[in-house]
Amino acid sequence: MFSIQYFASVREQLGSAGETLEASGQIHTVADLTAMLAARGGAWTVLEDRHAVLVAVDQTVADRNRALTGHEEVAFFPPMTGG
Amino acid sequence: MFSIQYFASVREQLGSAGETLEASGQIHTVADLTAMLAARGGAWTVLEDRHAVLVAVDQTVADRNRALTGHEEVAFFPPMTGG
Amino acid sequence: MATMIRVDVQQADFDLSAEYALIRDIAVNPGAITLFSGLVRELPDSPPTGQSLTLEHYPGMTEKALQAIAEQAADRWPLSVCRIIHRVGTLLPSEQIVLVATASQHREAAFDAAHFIMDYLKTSAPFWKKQVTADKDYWVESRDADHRAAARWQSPSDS
Amino acid sequence: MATMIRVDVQQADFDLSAEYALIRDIAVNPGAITLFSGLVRELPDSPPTGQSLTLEHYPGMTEKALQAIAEQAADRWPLSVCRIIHRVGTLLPSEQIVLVATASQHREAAFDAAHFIMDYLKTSAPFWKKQVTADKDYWVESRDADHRAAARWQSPSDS
Repeated sequence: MFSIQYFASVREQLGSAGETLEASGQIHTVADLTAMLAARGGAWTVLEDRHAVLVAVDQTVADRNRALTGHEEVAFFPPMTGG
Repeated sequence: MFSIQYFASVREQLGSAGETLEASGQIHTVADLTAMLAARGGAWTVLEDRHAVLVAVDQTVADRNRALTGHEEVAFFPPMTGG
Repeated sequence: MATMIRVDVQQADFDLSAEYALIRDIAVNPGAITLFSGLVRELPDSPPTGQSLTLEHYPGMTEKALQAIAEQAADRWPLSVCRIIHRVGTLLPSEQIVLVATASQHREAAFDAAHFIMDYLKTSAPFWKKQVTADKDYWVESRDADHRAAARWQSPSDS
Repeated sequence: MATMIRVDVQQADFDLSAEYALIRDIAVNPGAITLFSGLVRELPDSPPTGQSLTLEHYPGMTEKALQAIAEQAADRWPLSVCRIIHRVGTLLPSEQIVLVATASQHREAAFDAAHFIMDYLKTSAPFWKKQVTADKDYWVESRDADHRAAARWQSPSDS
């Protein structure tokens, strides 16, 4: 099971703060997971834009080629603007 | 008339916080004034050491070749160590 | 040298004076304390009434990210204290957003560490700012200048 | 942009909190406030009792030198406030010696201006420190590192 979270403008665009997703044999990396979500079409395609959307795996920023085992917390969000 | 002041270690070495000196036809620059004071010998010779002793004319740090008219406030002190 | 690190993410305002007093109390023989306070700016092109800034964050990750930034600073500079407080929620113009405080025996370390932390915070801690004005709301965009400022701290050997 | 500059040379201690509150009050829409506080260090190789630091200065020139340093900072960075307080007289370990505070819309300016002022203060304001310990007194020597720190702010075109 993946615990997925969306923040800030990504959360607003998707109209969702998060969801849980069954792990599947097809999902081996962040890129696989993102492709599966983007396949929903519409606003979801933004997740594949690597400049507009960053990914954290288990609360650490991760590359799209980061391997997933199916038990991670994965978050999608725009570039940070704190401070 | 020159108003002369000595600060910190220079003041202690000379045993003087300052003095007034009659202007004279021989004193045209800071270097001339310094030479006249250093001619007193003993501790006074330190004033000619440009690394150990800085000079301010009218409260602004000045070069040894700075021209003097005879009405200035001239101060001698070691490199600053504030802050 | 062991650095006392403390980071907080909170809605409540913070008291810079109390933090400074605490640092003077606990820092080991500090010669230099640098404090940086970031405040909500008022947008000049928009009526002041109705302006606010909402800070969203990623609970859980935020504390870890701030701790990691503080630890990087403590690895790099000889600090006796490193303190970060970042507020979240809705803030009005001139309210305090962020406090970074560093104590060291040396002013260079205290200045550079605080500056480094602020630059990294901007680009690596999961905070997002939404600007609200009388007539519109929008997410503040990430600035190239902030990324350049953070990149400047990477020495050639780090990259 | 007009910078509110204020410099003070005084024996009395200063209140960093009050200075911060005042800057928040008077600064024009500041986004960033940097405060630097320099404290008397305790010498580790000497018994703590009997230690003190005496700051001598050149009355009259000191205020002018601090004002000139603040003006240089204000020319170079967009500051709304620039504040310097430097104490003189005899101070005990952990007492406050110097406060530099800058306010700007931008953190870069607030950090750099405060750092610049501290570096210049060390080498261009007429203060001299005498260290007193249980067994001896001596004048603190000017450090090459301080001169290098100040020189670093000179761009090639300045020199």
